[in-house]
Amino acid sequence: MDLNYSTEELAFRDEVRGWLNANLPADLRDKMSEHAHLSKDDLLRWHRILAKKGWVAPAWPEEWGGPGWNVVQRFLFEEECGYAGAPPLVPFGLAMCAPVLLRFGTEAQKKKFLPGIYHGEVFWCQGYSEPGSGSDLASLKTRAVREGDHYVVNGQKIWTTLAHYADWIFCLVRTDSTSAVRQEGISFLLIDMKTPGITVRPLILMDGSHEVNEVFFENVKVPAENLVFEEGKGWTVAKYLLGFERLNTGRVGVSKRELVKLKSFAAKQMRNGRSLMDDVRFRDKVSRVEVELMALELTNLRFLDEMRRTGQPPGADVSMLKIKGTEIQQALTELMVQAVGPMAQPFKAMQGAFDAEAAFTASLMPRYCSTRKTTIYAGSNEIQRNIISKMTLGL
Amino acid sequence: MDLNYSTEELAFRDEVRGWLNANLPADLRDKMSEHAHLSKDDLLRWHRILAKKGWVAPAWPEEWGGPGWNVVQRFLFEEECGYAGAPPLVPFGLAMCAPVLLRFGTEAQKKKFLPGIYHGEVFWCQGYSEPGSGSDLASLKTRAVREGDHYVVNGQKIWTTLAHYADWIFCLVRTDSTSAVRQEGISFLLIDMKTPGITVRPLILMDGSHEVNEVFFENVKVPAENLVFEEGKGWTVAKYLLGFERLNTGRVGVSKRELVKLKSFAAKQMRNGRSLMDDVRFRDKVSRVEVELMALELTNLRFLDEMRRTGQPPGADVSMLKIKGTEIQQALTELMVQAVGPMAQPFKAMQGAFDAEAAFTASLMPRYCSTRKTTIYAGSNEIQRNIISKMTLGL
Amino acid sequence: MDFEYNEEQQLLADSVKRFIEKDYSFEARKKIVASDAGASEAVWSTLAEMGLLALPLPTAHGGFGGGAVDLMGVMDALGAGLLVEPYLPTVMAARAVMLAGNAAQQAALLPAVAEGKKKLAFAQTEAHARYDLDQVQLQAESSGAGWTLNGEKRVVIGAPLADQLIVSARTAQGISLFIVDANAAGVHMQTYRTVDELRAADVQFKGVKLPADALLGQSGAALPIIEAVVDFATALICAEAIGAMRSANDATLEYIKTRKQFGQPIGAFQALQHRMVDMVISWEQARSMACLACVKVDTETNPNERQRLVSAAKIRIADAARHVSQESIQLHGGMGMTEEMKVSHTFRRLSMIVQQFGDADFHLERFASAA
Amino acid sequence: MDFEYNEEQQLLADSVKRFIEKDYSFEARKKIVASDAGASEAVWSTLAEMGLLALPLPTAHGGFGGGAVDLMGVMDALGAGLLVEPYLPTVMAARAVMLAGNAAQQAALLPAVAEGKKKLAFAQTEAHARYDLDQVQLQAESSGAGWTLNGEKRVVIGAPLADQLIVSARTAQGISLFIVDANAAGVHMQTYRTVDELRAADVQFKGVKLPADALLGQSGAALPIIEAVVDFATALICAEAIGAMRSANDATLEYIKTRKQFGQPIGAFQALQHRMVDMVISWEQARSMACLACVKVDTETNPNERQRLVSAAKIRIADAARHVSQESIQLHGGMGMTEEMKVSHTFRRLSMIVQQFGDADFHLERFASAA
Repeated sequence: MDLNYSTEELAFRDEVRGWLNANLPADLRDKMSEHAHLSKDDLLRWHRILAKKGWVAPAWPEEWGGPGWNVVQRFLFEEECGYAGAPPLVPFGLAMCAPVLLRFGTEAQKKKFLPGIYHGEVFWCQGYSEPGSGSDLASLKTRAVREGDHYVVNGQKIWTTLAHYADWIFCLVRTDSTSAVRQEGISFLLIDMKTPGITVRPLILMDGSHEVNEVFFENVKVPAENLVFEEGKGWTVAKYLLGFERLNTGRVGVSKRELVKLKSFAAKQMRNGRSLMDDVRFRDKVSRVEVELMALELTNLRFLDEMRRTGQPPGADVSMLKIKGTEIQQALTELMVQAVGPMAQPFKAMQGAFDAEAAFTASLMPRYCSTRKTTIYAGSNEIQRNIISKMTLGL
Repeated sequence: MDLNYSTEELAFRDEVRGWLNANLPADLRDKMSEHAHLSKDDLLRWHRILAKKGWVAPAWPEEWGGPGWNVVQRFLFEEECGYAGAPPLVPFGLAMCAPVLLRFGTEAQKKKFLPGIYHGEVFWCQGYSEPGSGSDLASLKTRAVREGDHYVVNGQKIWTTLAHYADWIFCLVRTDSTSAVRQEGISFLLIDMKTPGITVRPLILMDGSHEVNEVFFENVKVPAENLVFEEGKGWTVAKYLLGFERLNTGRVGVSKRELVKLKSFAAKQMRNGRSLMDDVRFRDKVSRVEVELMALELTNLRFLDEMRRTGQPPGADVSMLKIKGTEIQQALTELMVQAVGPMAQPFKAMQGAFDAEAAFTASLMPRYCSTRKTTIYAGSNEIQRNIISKMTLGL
Repeated sequence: MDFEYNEEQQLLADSVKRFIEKDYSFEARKKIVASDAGASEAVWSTLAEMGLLALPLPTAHGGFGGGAVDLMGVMDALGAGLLVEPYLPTVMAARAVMLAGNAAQQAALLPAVAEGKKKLAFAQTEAHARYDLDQVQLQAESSGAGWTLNGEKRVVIGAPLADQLIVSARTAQGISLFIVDANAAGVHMQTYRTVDELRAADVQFKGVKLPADALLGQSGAALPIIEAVVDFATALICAEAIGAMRSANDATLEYIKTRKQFGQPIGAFQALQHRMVDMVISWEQARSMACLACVKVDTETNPNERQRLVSAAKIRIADAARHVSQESIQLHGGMGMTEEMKVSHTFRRLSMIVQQFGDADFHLERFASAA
Repeated sequence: MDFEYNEEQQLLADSVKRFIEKDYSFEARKKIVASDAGASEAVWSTLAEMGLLALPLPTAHGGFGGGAVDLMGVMDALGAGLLVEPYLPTVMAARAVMLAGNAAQQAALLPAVAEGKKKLAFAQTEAHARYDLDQVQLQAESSGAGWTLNGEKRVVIGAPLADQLIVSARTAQGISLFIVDANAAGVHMQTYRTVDELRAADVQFKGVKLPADALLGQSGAALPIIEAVVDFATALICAEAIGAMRSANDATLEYIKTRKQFGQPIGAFQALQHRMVDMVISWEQARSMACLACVKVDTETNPNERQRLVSAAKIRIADAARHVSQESIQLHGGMGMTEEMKVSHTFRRLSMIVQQFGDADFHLERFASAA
């Protein structure tokens, strides 16, 4: 038993860490640190820096630009990016559309779409959820009817993250509504967001952010060549993606960074000349989260070790990492709000702007609000428990 | 709004308190305080003292010996008994069989059984649960077949509290197994425990106590006159009892007493010259239980006030009191174990006896174990949540 | 023993509830929040007409002499409606005037408050004081017959809307309270919207000159007054939380009954049922403690015991508000996250109530110390 | 990075697991517990034959030089089997001899332990010390060439079965360790069964005369040794807890799959499913921390950092053991409460592990102080 990375792995980590230190633009790091809004340009700028370095698509095969890393290296890279406070890489193209195309796409589709994804030239979003479908994905209603050499799409998607930035959307649509099994008759379509008939409507979340959208399709004509895999086999595609190797579901690197911030912020909060970190009540809460995070990191590495050993994808274990990881993320934002105390209430300056400190403290409560979504999205934690219950426990 | 008892109610409480002070035998109070085993004689002694005073059956009509108290007085009496550390009044005769007879029994049955219950001459137990039935009472399988002027009973009951002390048992039995609705075809029978064919087998619980039993019936002949209400209508009887006015489901008085004991015990546990009650971590846990108990007392009084106002039985509200009350009881025993720390481990002296202090500390962990049952018995807390979900929330 | 409102309390609670349902719908509130002032003068007039502003004031100055119990049903209804007008700040400041002010000061302010002609704010919190009421750094220097104020108050709810501020400051004698015109020379506000849609400000006092009669009560004698005002307000937000939590619970119950997934309402899933039950139990327990807090700030004459019981209530309300608010969002799924659903606003108000006037940790300390 | 046991560790873990399944069934254990000694000599011999007693001892004295990681799979299997023989006390005491004893002392004790011919116990806890290792009141006075012991130790697990006790005592120089024959004159034991079916004793030392070579290491220098021994043992009970929790989880899962209510297995109810999932997650997280603790007591050379990480592990194991033990009883319903179900015994052992060598509060303090 050896909980440490090998010498080679440590060298790799140091290389990544050193490179991130030198190449992560300070303004982007600061924005991340202040929980500021990231513009499309911010996201793409970081994407392109990584693309230039050849590190933007760690899971891709080398022929399409992947760096040829093993699972541990990929995990390390993702954790280091999280810990460094690098902007997230928007996953819809790199980690969702691309793997689907690599597995199910035609050569023509690969050639057409993969380079644009790799170089950050084409921004993708994901059209899965629909009003009323929630975690019950197979209940989707958006229809695509084949008419000659194209499909005509009608329906609505919801919770479409960054659709307002997107050039393209990949969608699950119903091409056969006669099938008795709901999972059948679903197809996987690639749709250009500039096609007439598409309307994007913002959904403002309670932290005031515009991140998700509703997307409406009204007689949208999609060339038949944009069908991925066979008509009616979209569920197979979607399932492949859901089971796709996810390595850092626990987001340990990000939480480690937030824990460091929490401790240093709380240490500066004084009461009667005593730091909040010397308050047993507060400190114990921080300690329990820290211990939980230590455990999660090891659990994540254990699963990774098993994955490397067996060559099998992690399966329902990922659900566990998602549950614990999101609980930790939420606990950290909540403790930050508790740390700032009565100063947590201000939100938006009515004239002029907050100074830097006030802007930071004003970002804590919205962040707490925003982080509530982590236990809801990407398969709510209730769904994750259902998965473990069924897959791991056989209940 | 007035959270205080009226002058009359306070006078009543003082009367009860004074009387308990003067009449609760010191040896019984000490046994309760040390969580010692209560013998059948202990239980009956206290029963008879109350019977002599005329306070043993607060809910009975005056013609059968009830004191004519209203719901608040009855609540106060139960709470004061709990707070004083009086032995429990075994409910099977007084609070279960008797109300059933008063509502459904014939005059002959009332005359035959009620005086024996009142004076503590006949010890009753309850034959409801069966192996495999648990909280699903209606699944019971014990059969009673009518043959001439008697029933022949075959089957098994489980979790039969104090059956080894009992002279009589009241049972739910199946008299008609052809009915499609499981609740139909059940009858309510009174059975003399001395009848041939009855075997009582102890179930030892993990605290080492013998409190519950299995009771086996093999061709047990029961005179037909011992049927209560109509044949096949036993479920109506059982339901009446389940909905019967229960006032102190939260057992606030008992928990208040245990809280006082916890605080005084913890105050004497020293570490580096500092009392455990000055340890923020421990004290906060005690405070949270104390606050929860304050809230529960008020919630209980609110429901009582509403009951008095509307004349309606409390319904699903009782489930809430049961859930919170048992959670508090468990938390208190757990904190007591935490308070005694490394000394919690000893259980049973192998030769000689523990001294008084060691005997007390050795009783804490068994009590913690034993108290786990409170969230399981009398309708597990899961069943209570189902009841609230269905009855109060309409889910 | 009587846990019901009396007839007058019930009538008032019902009328406020009707007002919220009829005139202060979530849509109406949205417009108010989006307005420049962030609060509605029309609503304020209605509050005055309904007698809500007069209610807690002394009868000698146009009030009805009501206490926290009289306000309980009102706060409950306002909590459910998420009222953004500065009712609580005005009540707090008026209570300070009532407890510490002389007849002239009371006559100058309270009748105008009762009639809805004046709004007030209570300026107490400072940068590094957290929830401690005795941490006052703002300086009031005696200058000639009057006083000069220098320093800063933070997160003064309602300050941008107030005519007068009641300000705690440190004199040579100790902690004191002053009446300050909101537009007095030297008063500077950085105004903002709070997360729960209230208007508030950080207020700087730079050489603010005050007349002698700006001092409320004795110089240096204000701490017990401030403690009484904040305990009173804490009891009121406990009642407000009960209304807000009921609103969140009702919305969640309604949602899980109607929202379908996998072919049935999600409320048919036992895991959600049990969690919904726990939310309701949290609420019932909190409600009991809100009653206790309101009764005790009205009747308990020993400040130490009053503080102990108010802290007990706030511990339970903080825990319940946290539990109910988080679960209501989780059970709503994505919809609960959106600005357009009322429950996301109830979540924010409840999240702030968790901390307002002291979080559970603060009150655990006070509860244990007062025992 | 490698979370698997090596081949030898795996083989040993498997053989212990087989031994438990075959020869240490719940029924077999019941008989042992009911016996006069409360422990089986035959089992002890088997442990010796399997090499478990030699495993943690130095190769120079008949041992295999194993560390906590080598013992991890063993403790896991013993935890699942709820072994009542005094394995851990013997390992702890032997470790003290190994860390502090001179060659003669080691030669006198350790080979006999390795061969299963001697059992030891570690007598450390005193009446008012709670979990503090530096609270030692038992007096060791230098008398002539030797020492005289006066005082009392509490809850010495395995003492009634031990040949020798390793006893912490205070000399003029400070905390020290002594080897004491269990049957030496002046040693008096009040023996008892613990809640988790172990044999233990409160041990009085009344003028117990010891020779000079009873002192382990330097007089006054034992605290770091005791800390190392207890950290080592804490890591081992973390591993033991993993086995016990797995056993409780397996039993519970099996129970809810087979137990029917309302016409279906209770495991079909979603509320129970989600709770079962949370028990499994608790176990996985605890398992990670048990690995950490075992690795660190073997490899971490900075005592401060070792203590910090062992405390981190114990916090998580205490929380998990509490959670899993309580839920396993609740999900078993009444059956779990009975003496005849193994899970009620696992519950008791886990409940004691929650507190053994320090409860979560104790380790939260140590974790934060060591940071």
